[in-house]
Amino acid sequence: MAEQTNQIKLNKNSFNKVGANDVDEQEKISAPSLTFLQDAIRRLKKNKAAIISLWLLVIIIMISIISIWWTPSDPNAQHVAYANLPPKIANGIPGFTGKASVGGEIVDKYAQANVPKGTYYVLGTDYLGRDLFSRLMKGVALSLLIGMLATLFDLVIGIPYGIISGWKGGRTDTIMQRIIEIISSIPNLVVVILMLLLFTPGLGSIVVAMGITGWITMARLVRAETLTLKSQEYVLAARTLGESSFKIAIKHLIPNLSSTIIIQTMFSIPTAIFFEAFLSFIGIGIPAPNASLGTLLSDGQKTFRFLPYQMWYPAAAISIIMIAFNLLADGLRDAFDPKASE
Amino acid sequence: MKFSSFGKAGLVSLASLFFLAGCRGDQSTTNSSKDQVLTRMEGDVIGSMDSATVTDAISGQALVDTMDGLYRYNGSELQPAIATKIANPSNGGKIYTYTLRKNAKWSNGDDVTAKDFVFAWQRAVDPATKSQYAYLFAGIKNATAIMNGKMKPTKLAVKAINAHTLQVELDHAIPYFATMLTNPVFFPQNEKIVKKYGSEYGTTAKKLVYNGPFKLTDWTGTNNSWTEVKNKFYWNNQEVRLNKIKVQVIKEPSTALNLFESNGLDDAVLSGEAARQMKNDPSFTPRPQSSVFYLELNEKKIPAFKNKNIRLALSKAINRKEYVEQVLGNSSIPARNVTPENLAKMPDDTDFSEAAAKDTKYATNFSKKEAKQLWQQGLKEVGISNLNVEFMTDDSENAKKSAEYFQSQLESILPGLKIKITSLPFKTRLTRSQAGDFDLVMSAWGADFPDPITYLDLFTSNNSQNNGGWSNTKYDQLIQASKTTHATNPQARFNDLLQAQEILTDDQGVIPIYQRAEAHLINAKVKGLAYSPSNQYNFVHTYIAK
Amino acid sequence: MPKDNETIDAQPRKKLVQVKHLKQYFNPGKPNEVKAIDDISFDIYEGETFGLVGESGSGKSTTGRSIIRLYKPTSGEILFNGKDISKIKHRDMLEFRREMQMIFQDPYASLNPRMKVKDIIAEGLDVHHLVKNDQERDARVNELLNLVGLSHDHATRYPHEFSGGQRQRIGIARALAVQPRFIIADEPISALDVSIQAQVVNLLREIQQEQNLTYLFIAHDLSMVKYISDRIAVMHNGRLMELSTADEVYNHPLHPYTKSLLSAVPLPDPMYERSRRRKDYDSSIEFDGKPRTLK
Amino acid sequence: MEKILDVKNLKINFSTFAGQVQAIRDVSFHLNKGETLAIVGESGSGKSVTVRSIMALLANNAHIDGGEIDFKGQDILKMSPREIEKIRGNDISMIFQDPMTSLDPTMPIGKQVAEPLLIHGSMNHANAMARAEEVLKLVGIDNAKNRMKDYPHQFSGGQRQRIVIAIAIVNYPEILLADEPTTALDVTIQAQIIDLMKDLQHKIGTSIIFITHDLGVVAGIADRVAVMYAGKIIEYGTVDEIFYDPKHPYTWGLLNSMPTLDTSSKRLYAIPGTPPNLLDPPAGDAFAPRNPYTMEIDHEAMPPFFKVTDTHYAATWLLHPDAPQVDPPLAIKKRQAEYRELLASGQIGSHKAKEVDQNA
Amino acid sequence: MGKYILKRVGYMVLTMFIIATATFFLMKLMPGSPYANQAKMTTEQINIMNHQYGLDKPAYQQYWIYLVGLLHGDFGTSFQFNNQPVSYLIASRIGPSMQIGVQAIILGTLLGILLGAIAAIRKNTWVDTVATFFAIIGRSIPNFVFAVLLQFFLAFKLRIFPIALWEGFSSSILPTIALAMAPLATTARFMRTEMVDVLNSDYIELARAKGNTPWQTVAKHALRNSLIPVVTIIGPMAVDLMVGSMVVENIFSIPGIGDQFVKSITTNDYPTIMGLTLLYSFMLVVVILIVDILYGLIDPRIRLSGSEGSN
Repeated sequence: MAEQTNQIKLNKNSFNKVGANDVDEQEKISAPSLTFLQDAIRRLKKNKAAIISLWLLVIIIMISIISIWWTPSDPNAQHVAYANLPPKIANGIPGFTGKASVGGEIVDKYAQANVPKGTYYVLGTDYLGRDLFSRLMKGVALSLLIGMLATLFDLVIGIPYGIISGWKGGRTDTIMQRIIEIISSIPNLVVVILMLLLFTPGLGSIVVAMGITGWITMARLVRAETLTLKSQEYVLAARTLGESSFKIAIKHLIPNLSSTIIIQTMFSIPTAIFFEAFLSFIGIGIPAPNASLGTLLSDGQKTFRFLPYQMWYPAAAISIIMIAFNLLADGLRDAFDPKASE
Repeated sequence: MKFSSFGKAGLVSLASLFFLAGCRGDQSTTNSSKDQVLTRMEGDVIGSMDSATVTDAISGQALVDTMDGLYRYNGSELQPAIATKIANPSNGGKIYTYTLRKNAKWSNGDDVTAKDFVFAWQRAVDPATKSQYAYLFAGIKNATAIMNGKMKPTKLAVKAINAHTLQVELDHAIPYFATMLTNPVFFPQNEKIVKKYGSEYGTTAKKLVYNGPFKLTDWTGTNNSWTEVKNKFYWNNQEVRLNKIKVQVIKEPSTALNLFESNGLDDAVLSGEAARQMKNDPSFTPRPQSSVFYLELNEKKIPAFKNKNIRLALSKAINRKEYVEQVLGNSSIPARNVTPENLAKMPDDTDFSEAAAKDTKYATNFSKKEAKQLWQQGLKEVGISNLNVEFMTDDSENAKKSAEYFQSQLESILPGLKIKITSLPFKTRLTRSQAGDFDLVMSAWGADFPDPITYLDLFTSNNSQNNGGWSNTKYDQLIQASKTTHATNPQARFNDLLQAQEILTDDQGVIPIYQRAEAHLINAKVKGLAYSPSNQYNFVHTYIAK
Repeated sequence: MPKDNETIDAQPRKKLVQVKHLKQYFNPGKPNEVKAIDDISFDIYEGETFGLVGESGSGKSTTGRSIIRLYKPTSGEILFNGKDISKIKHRDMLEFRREMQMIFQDPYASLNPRMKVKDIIAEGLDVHHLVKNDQERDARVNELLNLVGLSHDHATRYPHEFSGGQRQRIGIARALAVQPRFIIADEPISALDVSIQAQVVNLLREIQQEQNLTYLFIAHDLSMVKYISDRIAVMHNGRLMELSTADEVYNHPLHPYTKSLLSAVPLPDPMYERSRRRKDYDSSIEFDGKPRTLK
Repeated sequence: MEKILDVKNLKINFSTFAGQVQAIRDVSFHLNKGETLAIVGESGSGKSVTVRSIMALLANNAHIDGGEIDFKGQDILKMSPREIEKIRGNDISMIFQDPMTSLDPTMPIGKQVAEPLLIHGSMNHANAMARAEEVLKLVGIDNAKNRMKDYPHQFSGGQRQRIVIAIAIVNYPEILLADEPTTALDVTIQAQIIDLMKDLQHKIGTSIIFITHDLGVVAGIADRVAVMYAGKIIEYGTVDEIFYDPKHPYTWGLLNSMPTLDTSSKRLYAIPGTPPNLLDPPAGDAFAPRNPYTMEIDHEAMPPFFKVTDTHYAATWLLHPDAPQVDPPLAIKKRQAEYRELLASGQIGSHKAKEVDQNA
Repeated sequence: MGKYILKRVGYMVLTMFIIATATFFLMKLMPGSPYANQAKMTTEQINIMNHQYGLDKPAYQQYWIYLVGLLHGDFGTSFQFNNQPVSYLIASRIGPSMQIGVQAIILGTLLGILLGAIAAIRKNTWVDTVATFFAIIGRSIPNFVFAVLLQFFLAFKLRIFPIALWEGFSSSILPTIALAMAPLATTARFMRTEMVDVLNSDYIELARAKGNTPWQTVAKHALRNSLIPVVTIIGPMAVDLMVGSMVVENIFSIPGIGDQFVKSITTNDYPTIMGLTLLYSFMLVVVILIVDILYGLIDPRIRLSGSEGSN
């Protein structure tokens, strides 16, 4: 190897002493400053499924927000004469021709119902002649609202509970854990049903009923994480500096719990949506005439034999939302917790 | 098998999967005439086979199949059963004496005697039995006192004159007493067996004896399926042609339809969209029920409901025909009166409900224009410009659909009306109705016996079921007269009832909506199915054609 | 306290920390009871560096944490500046927290990954209201950064962007921010690379001289402890085995455990290593039931 | 001496989000039969990656961009997975750093120790278990017979590392790769484990590559030493040469920054700054920015290896004939003086010097 | 271990007591009466009826009677089924629910483990994507939709399975599949995470260093270690099953307790609601206990290190 020496051009200055770089220069960090969040986002961006899901959800949420003020037609307006029309789009894309098979024959339902030319129902109508597309828009919005409100409930109870239980430790923790154990010993569905019997049915009751049991998972996760964080040296450092418990929770615990919380939130929103769908199926969901994904599905399920579109579209909607939330949650977990992914 | 509703692809795949069919459970009832097996469904389980405590229609049907009372409906015709003939009362309609068949036997071989009736009836009125249908005995002498715990059950005015003669004494004449006797609560009970099983009597197929056309088997007391097999001890068993009736509880209408179409059921009950879609099927058979749905307006809580024009406006704003066809779709009948059609006939043989609804400007006829007019006028009279009401209803699928429909229709036709829907579980809704805790409620009433009084009695001023608080002196007087002075005079009695019905309808004290029908799909091979005014099948003469 | 200690250290110096019969049991009374510290006593004089060595599980870190009141002692007393720390009332607690600080072992776990360096360093300033406004705060942070050899550019960055040695210096800056008198350095260099260890140790020494600090230096690396400490205590199984000046402990170890420990230390000297003979220590002699105290 | 392993011009890169990390930048070394080669370096210097590549146990995002690893005349890098599996645990085996996590928590240790024997079909189950017991005894597990059925968590850290060693030697491998086997252990346990390894090497005649950052440990165990910095070997030689006559300023810095029990100077020597980022390694000597002896050439060109003795090479421009003479730090001078003394007195065996480096 | 189990059982009893109390008083707050013919009975008759059922007694007395009854295994008498003891009702209907529940959990876990393991081993490849997608689908489609689709396509159109009813094993196949989707998805997801962790662990590297082939490594070391924690999710999955059974039993007309629970709610059958709530809670508590014990038994770290570390 020594021969290599000859290939390098040396001049007389080559061996001039320069010495070490000054300290400041050595300490310089060349990489651009990335916060933890930016780092996580960068990792998330690598996960195509999660990004597509994220955009899908953004679009769905946007549409839901729009539906508060505008839908193609009034979702609760009935044209009973136009009941159960199949989907139709102006130019008659296959599957959206407004025709349906009745007794083996293909029948133009729109013609049968004397629907004026130029009136289309993109996703058809339901048994009261209500525009299903508008109902689906509203339904998605309502289901998302339920999901988010129920999750908010989780956050408001679950996080403080978990932090207090984990942070205080000792007897407080034991008692608080015992309470959680008891609550979680009743299947949450049973609790929700009993609660719904007690309250008047409606959005509020459903959210509260779900909230009563929903926070358990969040509290458990937060507690477990708090227990780990509690012994982290930076938390000990804050204690030795005399930081108050409340400040420690705000400055140190919550920011470091944030990934756990965000991920759990991503999981609990779809769970709540699912739960509402289930409640609607057994008949204690959102009261009429409001539509939720659950009521649409439950209605559609009953007519699936004859009017399959009434189930397929809400089913597709709920599936897309669920899949998107789940994929996004998975993606976030990997992004926040790089060791699991690399 | 029907394949009409699927494409050819379905047929092809079916053929290719033919060999797979072997692993299916045996559910096809391709009935050879030898088998004579009928498969049918119920929407729920049997609650009890103790005829004294039975409360639900499903148990009622099972009891009608397996027990025999004094009389039995075959279709709408009342026929003697254990009694040898339809008895005429004596003593101003107060005393009935029944001669019983000598060949009637229990399935354990015991004779069915008058004592079995006395025992069963005394037991039913005894509060300790906790019979919820005991009130049907109310007209029998001392029954009410016994029910209220003020007299011993043995004081009930029912006597076994001898083994085969039964005598009943009423407080006052009850013109429809005979029809009541088809209700299972009036069926006889074998004292020996009841005593033997005590509180467990009638809790499983084995813990009771039968005197009817069939015997119950495979019923554990709580299960979802049971079988009724021909009872050789039945006095009329040579008339019974079915060997077996298999009953399945099916709660999902779509499951019922799927089963029917794959020959898993001979008689399926459909609801909602399934019913509507199958309306033109040859198997489709609507079965009107003696059950009417009506809106009660709480006059005590919402003063505006005291106004007749407002009530009429609400009634006339409802397009019952469209509602029944598009929303219910199960061949229910738009109601013109609270008394259903085909329940009772006037002495001149016209239908009572029909007779009461002759007028073309009838209060339940839909007219947007009139409704609007009446509404404006009513509001003016009351001095308000808008009205917000809560519409209380059951949480069943139909009830919810209906509520949505009414909400939308009423709000669009009657300006200033705002409706909020509250759907509650059935019993919760009942409790609130009775407590007067509602604005507007959709109620339903099923006939206990085929007589208009079972409906009209409800809306007298002091009746505890008159939840809305509608009150009309003339009406009260007419009902009272029908029960007392005109009780034994059918002509005068029916005139009273007719007039009362007309007052109620004209005034829209309650707003009748529809008379329920059950949409059945019935296998064309099933013959001789008789359906009674009390909404029950009589399978005695039923058979499966080849 | 045994008199020997004072004869070792001829001039009477002020005792900054006095640990008296400290016991720290975890889960006391339960089957899984751990006697992390089992009756130890020692003093730390003002201005000195007191080294505490021992193997993992010997209770040395627990001792540090008990002194700074992260744990409540099972029994015994810890006096700081003459005051019993377990009796400090809420109002004086803040003052105590200011006077005593800690540097932690793991440079990766001791900084909150979600906070900027300047906020980490300024946390103590905020808690104790040592600065009046943001400007003053920034100035003080820069001053501290310079003190530990970092530049003000670093203030707005997050911990994960730094190397282990840099992080440890940030940890030191955080401790220094409140101008403490006493610092517990809990294995501050054991997670660092060799070439970085020296940087940190030098820094600690410089600061001690500048600010007249007292150190409790906890480590398992005997050569480093020897280098930095004035006096050294050797811990094993929750008890003190030996306490003396650094040179005494190394050159004339008395306790067989100390001897064994010293014999195990590898040195970067092949000749020495070839001749080194490990001395095994039989810890069962501690459990012969005889009471022991330091002599 | 017979060369058993020859690593030539190895280059390994890691793909990360930030880009390509050049973890190993042209590394060559060899291992002689029966000797212990220590590879010393700070974390991130690439020493661990180097030995993992010998076992083909690199992470998924690593790729070998050049070089060869000759083991008994065959290039491991060109082997199929099957062929490598035949070598692993049989001819070459490995001891991992953390004894607490490197044992399967759900398998009795006897089975774990016997596993390599069964995988390589060297013996039947009964014999394998017997051998496992024997080896466990050999590594100093008391009452080995009864403890065969115990699970890892029932052993202390030191005992677990003994078990890990037992697994590594159960097939009497020709090469033992030890990746910081004592770093996680207490000093007394560390000393025991090192003694054990020396003892085992004696008994089964295996060659060892020993990775560590602790120069003290190196001095105790190594025959030869290679010093790594920033993905390259910068100096290698016999243990005496490296410790008593180091030539590279980084080696000087390392030796100088460790206090010995008799260091008493006011200030420790500290290498300033931090190691370079291997995402974008410097063109010249990677150590140049931290090197007080840096010359202009250091920033321009990577220094080649300069031969010091037959066994001792160092990659620093300081050894270039044209380079000015520099004064090593005081402590290094002391070491050199000591070395000359030792050589003169014959205390250091000349047999080391006799080794002829085939690679030179 | 014994002491630990005893302690846990003690807590279980306490938990059940609290649940019994809570449900009892909750029932007292419920609106509505239990009588089917309430509309047709006079107030006086209702009073007598209440007296007969003991509903006119003060709540605390009823509570005491209820508790005493519970101790004797008496859950009261159903309102919906006259004179039918709730205990009998439950006993006669639990069979089908248990059967499809157990079948679903076995099917779901086995397939889930398979799917999760494959996804983990082939992490970040298309196999992983497909397996993960299937697992997510299982969570994303409500099981009543599944049930309807299965019934329509597999039973009604293809006639491979019975459409509904409870007539032998073949009847249980579709409900089992519909019910198994949730546990399948849960297990697959959990398994994948666990397995990825395990595959990254040092002992797997050591196993490879021993010369194990990738397949041997997975079979001998990775699978077992990732399976142990999977046991812990059986509890939550059991809850999923209870929820699922309510709708699936309805759609397939299966005489189980899920269907009964929904019915009891709509009929205000308090004793049955309470009985079933207690039963559900009891099953859940027992499942959790069994899982804990099982976990201790199969994980040597817990099995041998005594019982204390339950957290």
